[in-house]
Amino acid sequence: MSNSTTTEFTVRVQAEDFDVLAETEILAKGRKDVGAIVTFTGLCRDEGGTLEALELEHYPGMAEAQISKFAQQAVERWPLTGLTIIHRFGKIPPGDNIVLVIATSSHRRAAFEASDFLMDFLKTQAPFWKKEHLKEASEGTWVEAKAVDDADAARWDEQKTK
Amino acid sequence: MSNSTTTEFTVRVQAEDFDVLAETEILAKGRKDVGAIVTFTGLCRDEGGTLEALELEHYPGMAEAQISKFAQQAVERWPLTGLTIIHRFGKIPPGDNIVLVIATSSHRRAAFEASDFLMDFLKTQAPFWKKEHLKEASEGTWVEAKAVDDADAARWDEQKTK
Amino acid sequence: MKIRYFAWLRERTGTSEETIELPETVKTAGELMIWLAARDEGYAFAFEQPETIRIAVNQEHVEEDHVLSGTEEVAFFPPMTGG
Amino acid sequence: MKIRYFAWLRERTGTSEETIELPETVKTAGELMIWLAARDEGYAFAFEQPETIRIAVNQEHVEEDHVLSGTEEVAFFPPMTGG
Repeated sequence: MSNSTTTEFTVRVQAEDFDVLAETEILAKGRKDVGAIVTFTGLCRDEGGTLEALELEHYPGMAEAQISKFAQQAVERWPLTGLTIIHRFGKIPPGDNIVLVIATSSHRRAAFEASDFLMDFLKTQAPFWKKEHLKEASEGTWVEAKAVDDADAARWDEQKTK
Repeated sequence: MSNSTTTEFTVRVQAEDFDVLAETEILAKGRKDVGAIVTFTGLCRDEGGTLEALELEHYPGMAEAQISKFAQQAVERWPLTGLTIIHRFGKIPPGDNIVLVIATSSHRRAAFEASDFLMDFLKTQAPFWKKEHLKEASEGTWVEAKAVDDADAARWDEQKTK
Repeated sequence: MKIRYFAWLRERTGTSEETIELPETVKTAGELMIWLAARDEGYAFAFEQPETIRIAVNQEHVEEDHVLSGTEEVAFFPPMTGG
Repeated sequence: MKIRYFAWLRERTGTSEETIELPETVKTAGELMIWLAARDEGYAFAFEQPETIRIAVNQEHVEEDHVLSGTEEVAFFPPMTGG
């Protein structure tokens, strides 16, 4: 799973759903150097019952390249033993999965911080756009970027690792 | 899953292994208000092949009470939709699970911060003690508490939530 | 030069991608937005607030003052909302 | 009064739990440690560095100056290493 310098990682951008358990086992099963596994799963919320579906548009090629760029930064910054990032596109109904980040490490802080970091950058730097289709509206509405997500991403400019 | 004020939580202290997928589904399956699931799994490492097993001693009753106290703090501090904490005791070989925290929320920061917070307090405030049994030694050795874990727990004294 | 539009830029221009000949007067990505906005009402609507639009050249984020050679893939899109 | 010992305190005292009559001279958890240390070599070894020992009374963490009534469950243990 690793070369001489940094840990390899897996990045996938796909329409189909993912299997958190199967992806976790790829990183951890049979290994005895993994002390911490953090999984982040992002799901489509129904917004109090008003949402019919989210439509996720992406820029093929650039999406994979951007996610891989941040994955590379993560494996250079934290001592991970494994890293997998999967982001879906297409129409996603409430309750379904959107995004998965799994970071494994010998120690918990690296796994927590790397997955937190990656989610902040997926929110603000990966070329995906969400359109909300509400039950009561014929036209979908593009979700606006949030200032709080930019603020979250900016946290990582300073040295945060211990 | 929730009463009028705060979200309920599940705390278990047990010898037997746990099933991350099954525990996750209890918190998320069929719900459409969960936007973020963070799972933390702590495992026994083999310490470069030297470790035969970890032996986890605990204080029955107090262990559950202390974990529940921090779980209660977490659900009061962050807007969670669900929270499960499971800590094992007994003899655990390398590669096996030790501890599980699952936090679910509408938004990712709450789920990340609550699970991170809980792991810091499980490390330093829950009455569990680890003894290392090495392959090359007849006597086990008690693991010493680490100053870095106290420092991690102290991070939560300040207001860290957004 | 290939140009791609995403999200509401795609909807407003009515175009997901197109190939154009880069005019000699257009030197930068920012100037390309101004030139495109002059094409028709849909393009004018798409580029009415160029300061909110993100630009990628050959799939890398760039600023408005990025100088174009005419052989790149240029993409215009709103702030990203993934994750 | 029930007293419980965990980890290396259990090993050094050779006792996981015992019931004692709280001596009248012992008012606090800290004084109880001193009194226990005087019992025999194993207890002396267990309590040789009382400042490193954590105390729980009725399963709640307390400090050395916690005043005992004689009916509690008192536990002594090293710094915790869970998680």
